[in-house]
Amino acid sequence: MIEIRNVSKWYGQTQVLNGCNTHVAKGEVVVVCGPSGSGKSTLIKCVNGLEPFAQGTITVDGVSVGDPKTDLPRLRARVGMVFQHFELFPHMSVEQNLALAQVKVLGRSVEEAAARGVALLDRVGLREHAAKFPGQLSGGQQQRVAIARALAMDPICLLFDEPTSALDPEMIGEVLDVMVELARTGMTMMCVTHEMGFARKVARRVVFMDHGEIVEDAPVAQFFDAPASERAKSFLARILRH
Amino acid sequence: MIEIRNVSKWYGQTQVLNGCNTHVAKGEVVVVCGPSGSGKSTLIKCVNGLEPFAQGTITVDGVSVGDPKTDLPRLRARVGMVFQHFELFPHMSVEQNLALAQVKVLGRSVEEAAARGVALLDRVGLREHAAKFPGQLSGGQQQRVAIARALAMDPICLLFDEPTSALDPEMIGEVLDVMVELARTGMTMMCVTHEMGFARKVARRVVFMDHGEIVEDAPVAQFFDAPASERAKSFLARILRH
Amino acid sequence: MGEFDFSVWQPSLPFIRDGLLFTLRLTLVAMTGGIVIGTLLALARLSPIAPLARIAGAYVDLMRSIPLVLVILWFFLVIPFITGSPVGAETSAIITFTAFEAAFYCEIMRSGIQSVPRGQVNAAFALGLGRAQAMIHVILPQAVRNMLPVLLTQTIVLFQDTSLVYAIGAKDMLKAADVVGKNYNRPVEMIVLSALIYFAICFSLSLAVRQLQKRVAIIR
Amino acid sequence: TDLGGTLKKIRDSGGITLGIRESSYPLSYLDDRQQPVGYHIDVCNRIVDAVKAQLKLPALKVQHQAVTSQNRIPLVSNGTVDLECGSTTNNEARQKQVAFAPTTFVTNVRMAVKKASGIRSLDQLGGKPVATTTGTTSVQLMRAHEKGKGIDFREVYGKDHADAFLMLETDRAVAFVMDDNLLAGLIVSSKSPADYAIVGEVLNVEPIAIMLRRDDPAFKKLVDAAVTGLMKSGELDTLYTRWFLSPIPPKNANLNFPMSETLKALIKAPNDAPAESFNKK
Amino acid sequence: MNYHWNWGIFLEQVKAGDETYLAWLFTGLGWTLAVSLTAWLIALTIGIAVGALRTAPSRLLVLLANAWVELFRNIPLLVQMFLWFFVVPEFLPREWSLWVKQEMPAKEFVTAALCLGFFTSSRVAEQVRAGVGSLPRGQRDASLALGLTLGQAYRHVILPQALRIVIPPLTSEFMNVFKNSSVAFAIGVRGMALIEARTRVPGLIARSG
Ligand SMILES: Nc1ncnc2c1ncn2[C@@H]1O[C@H](COP(=O)(O)OP(=O)(O)OP(=O)(O)O)[C@@H](O)[C@H]1O
Ligand SMILES: Nc1ncnc2c1ncn2[C@@H]1O[C@H](COP(=O)(O)OP(=O)(O)OP(=O)(O)O)[C@@H](O)[C@H]1O
Ligand SMILES: [Mg+2]
Ligand SMILES: [Mg+2]
Repeated sequence: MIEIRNVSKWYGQTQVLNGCNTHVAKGEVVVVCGPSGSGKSTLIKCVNGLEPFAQGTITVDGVSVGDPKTDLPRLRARVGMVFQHFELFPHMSVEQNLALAQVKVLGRSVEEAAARGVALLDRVGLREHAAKFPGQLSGGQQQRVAIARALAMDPICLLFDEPTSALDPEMIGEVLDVMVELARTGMTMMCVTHEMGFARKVARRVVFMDHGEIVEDAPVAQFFDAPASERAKSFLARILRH
Repeated sequence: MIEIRNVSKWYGQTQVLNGCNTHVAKGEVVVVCGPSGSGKSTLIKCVNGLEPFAQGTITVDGVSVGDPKTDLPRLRARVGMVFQHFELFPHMSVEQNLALAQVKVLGRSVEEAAARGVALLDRVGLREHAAKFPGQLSGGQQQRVAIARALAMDPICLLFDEPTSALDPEMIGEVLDVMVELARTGMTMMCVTHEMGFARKVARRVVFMDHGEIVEDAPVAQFFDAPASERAKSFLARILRH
Repeated sequence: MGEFDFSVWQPSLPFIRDGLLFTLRLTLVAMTGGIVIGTLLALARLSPIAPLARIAGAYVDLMRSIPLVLVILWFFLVIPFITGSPVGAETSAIITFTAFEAAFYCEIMRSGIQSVPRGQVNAAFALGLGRAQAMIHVILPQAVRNMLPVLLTQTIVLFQDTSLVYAIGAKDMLKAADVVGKNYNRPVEMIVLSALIYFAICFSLSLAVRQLQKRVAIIR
Repeated sequence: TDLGGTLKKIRDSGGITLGIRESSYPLSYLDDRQQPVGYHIDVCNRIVDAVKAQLKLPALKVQHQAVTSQNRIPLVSNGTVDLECGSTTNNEARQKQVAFAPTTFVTNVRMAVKKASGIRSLDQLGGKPVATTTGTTSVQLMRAHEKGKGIDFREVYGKDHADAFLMLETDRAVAFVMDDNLLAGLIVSSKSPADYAIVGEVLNVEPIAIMLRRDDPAFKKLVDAAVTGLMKSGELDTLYTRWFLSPIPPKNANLNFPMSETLKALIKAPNDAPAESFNKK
Repeated sequence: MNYHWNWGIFLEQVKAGDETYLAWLFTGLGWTLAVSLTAWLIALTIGIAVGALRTAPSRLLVLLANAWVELFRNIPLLVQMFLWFFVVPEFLPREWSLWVKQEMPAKEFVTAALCLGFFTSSRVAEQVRAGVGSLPRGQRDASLALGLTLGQAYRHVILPQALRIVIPPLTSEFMNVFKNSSVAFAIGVRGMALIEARTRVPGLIARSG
């Protein structure tokens, strides 16, 4: 489904991605982790072309992302993405947030879009909040709306960039629940997250990045029980200790 | 050391603190937790008079905070406080951050203040960063500087408001280490935090708040093993599950 | 002069009203035109096409660095040399004010657009919206709401600046007051009257927009 | 297009634009209905009649454009204004840029003071504030005058004649130096006309005339003929009496400003000679 | 077109005077600079103080500071100039009023600088308030928590940061002072625009009539 081959990227002089290679198969969940600034967000944004990259190729469902001939908006409409800070559109109600791209991009009728929106709000347990504005919801609720918004486009896969790290601890659970449920239904997912519990529960593989490189790319059990590199070991120690 | 008796507070119509009662004895560490918006920050800011309160009394080392005759700046100089977002002064170097209040409030000489600053930077392991500006440090380092800044005033007790919740997961450890070390040296501390590992390790009591009320105020072991209220139970469940 | 005699206010009212209508018309047209053109200029300034951005930038910098009176006069005096036919004072004023205010509204809209977090653009793109769609449905609505107070302040400035049309002999409110003041030899009383009217209008305008802002403000 | 051909322009556009002043009493100013009136306005209207006749355009539209001391010349040059009916002094410098109709009024530059101040002559003004209007050259004339030599005037500027007069009225200035007819007009319409007097040396004698574009012989010929016609027929005398020797709006006050010998001579022998030829010693 | 450009006018002598127009232009430029800089100093001092007061915890102070801003920003500068020059002195006792009107040294200059300064101060205050408001509230809390008084917190922590934020908009306000100083000639300060007007070169004409 997602193939990342030899991708490198520079911001001016500094290299932020260095020959990255990995893939996500259909129906698979892959977790990406690593220290802050290691390039996780950059990598995941390259997958749907939000960030251009200088070298290498990324293909999503057979379509090359870096190819200038690719119709990026169309590709992105098929790849859902959920952000750390939710990025709901604050000037629109929840239902408008869900409907906008369905109507403008997929060309659905307003009624069709509304119906699909309500169904998804139901699925994330927020049906009664349809008319509210994002600012009137808690962080956890906003993130669940953001997931519903991504699902409304009937994506072939989902990208997550630290979906729980801006949340209060008591709300992390409700978002992770939705994500676990998605994984169980066979959704293809690539998640940047430090929620190791989530990784253990649903991920097939963990990709560990540091300084723009993919240092480790291993099945979950192997990553947690016997990380190959020193860097991954000390990272896990720091993150799991407290 | 800190006595909170029957404290209530309103923002306009909405009540955010409702008859709160608790205390922190000298040398004791008390952890405050509870859902978002439950009034934890408000309560802790009442202790050093950053927030005025409508009813009740708070005394710190025998001085009444709510009394209009109290010299608040003087009281605050003796109570250290550490914030969620560090709140270092971004236009001053680390050493200037440490020196400012020592010179302006305690009237120490510039040299004296600098010497004390260096000593404390040493203690939090950041001696070589004295000349840097906050923006040049990682979040964990900034929070350690903020703790050093509070200690520079030789406080009789320390207040913490979610000191680790704005940090990347790998940096939480280094800040908690400093706090644990402080607790071991007998510092009186009142900490709003959701780091339950920290609470178990050093706290004597846990105060659980919900909707502006102190719902539970119990010794650590009892709070974790047999919380009295339903609300505390479900909160613990949500927070410890993932 | 000693004592003031405010009885002159009464006969001046019809002239003040006519002048005020002119002032309001000019403000309204220049504001609408200025915001529309200003927004287009802002988009040009932020566009990845370097020459376009540079031309728009140069235009804005030029307009912002010359006094408005000069622009008004220049336009009025020089255009006939170029086009060969004179323009009326009112047309001239409308065109000048629109062109001039566009530069200021451009800067406001530009910082408004930039004030929308980068993540919002990403989110819009990630949903498959195109550049124009993201701009129209996501960025601009937020930019306008964020910038509402500044847009208002600029409009108040514009409203006050319309008094500068005295330079080309158009008759706005201040001018009308001025002439009545001369006719009745009560210039000071008339200036006081126009000060009161300006204050009343500008102040209620800012109160009104503060209310409006509360209503349309984005809930965060 | 050839803007120089004013007549052609007027015929093509079906309109003529008169430049008017707002406080040049009683030559050109606004009455209490804010309409332009005055001696020079009437003269211009007669010229417009002549234009109508020559172009056979009885329905010619007449527009008014307010002008100031500063912008009147450019506005005439650039074609915005076809005839400037104000209080412009015809001098050599200006003749390089515009043309003038035959002189229809002669003014003496003098000063207005408050009677109570006791000031009667230029040499009493040392160190005192003296008002004048921006864009005019009165203070230079004072410096140039023999009695003004070596005296330190502190000039203050009003943005137009009415403002400058206000300076005198409010004691910001002890004297206002300007064309005497303007001074007289401002005084009669002031709150207490009896408090003021026009005093002192005549600093300059200036021919005042209607202004038009340069290098446009056809139009100039028409204007000259129209003005000379007014003079020959005695109609100009009637207009003069109406504006200078009868009650005029807005206050229905009478200037009582009899015609000077110089102007009488000019009416007998009309010309558009510049100021410099009047003040030659 | 038949406009007769006459750039040589800059070198001609002022009528019956002893300076050239060019020299005169520079005198005018000097006044423009003097008025603008003085006004800018006044505007900064008052603007920062008033802007800071608008964020103070006292309702009365906020109200007064707001009133100041509303008063000076809701009346056109041209009108304010006139009010200061012709109306304000009338409220002084007779002798003072006469002194102000006749004897006070450089009175147009003083009036223009004060008026432009007050006018601009309302805008500076607006920027400063916005700057203070854009700081995280925690910065204030943190300073107070260290035992600084509110005054010290503003002096050492809040204003230095707020001013850094508002410097870019303030520089454009500074340009506005220069541009607005041209309005000062409404009350007769000799300035550049005036001189330009007198040279009657339309390309340079600014205000005055
Ligand atoms: N627009 C930019 N210009 C220059 N450098 C950038 C830019 N965006 C990111 N970087 C740099 O690229 C590197 C990788 O950034 P990235 O955001 O991908 O890291 P991350 O792994 O997602 O970190 P975090 O856990 O903090 O989100 C960092 O060093 C960052 O400073
Ligand atoms: N300035 C304010 N004006 C009005 N309401 C406020 C204000 N500050 C806080 N509140 C409200 O007071 C309540 C308590 O807020 P407080 O910040 O103390 O909660 P908290 O327990 O610290 O939450 P968190 O875990 O999110 O920090 C909340 O409902 C909040 O919305
Ligand atoms: Mg990231
Ligand atoms: Mg809090």
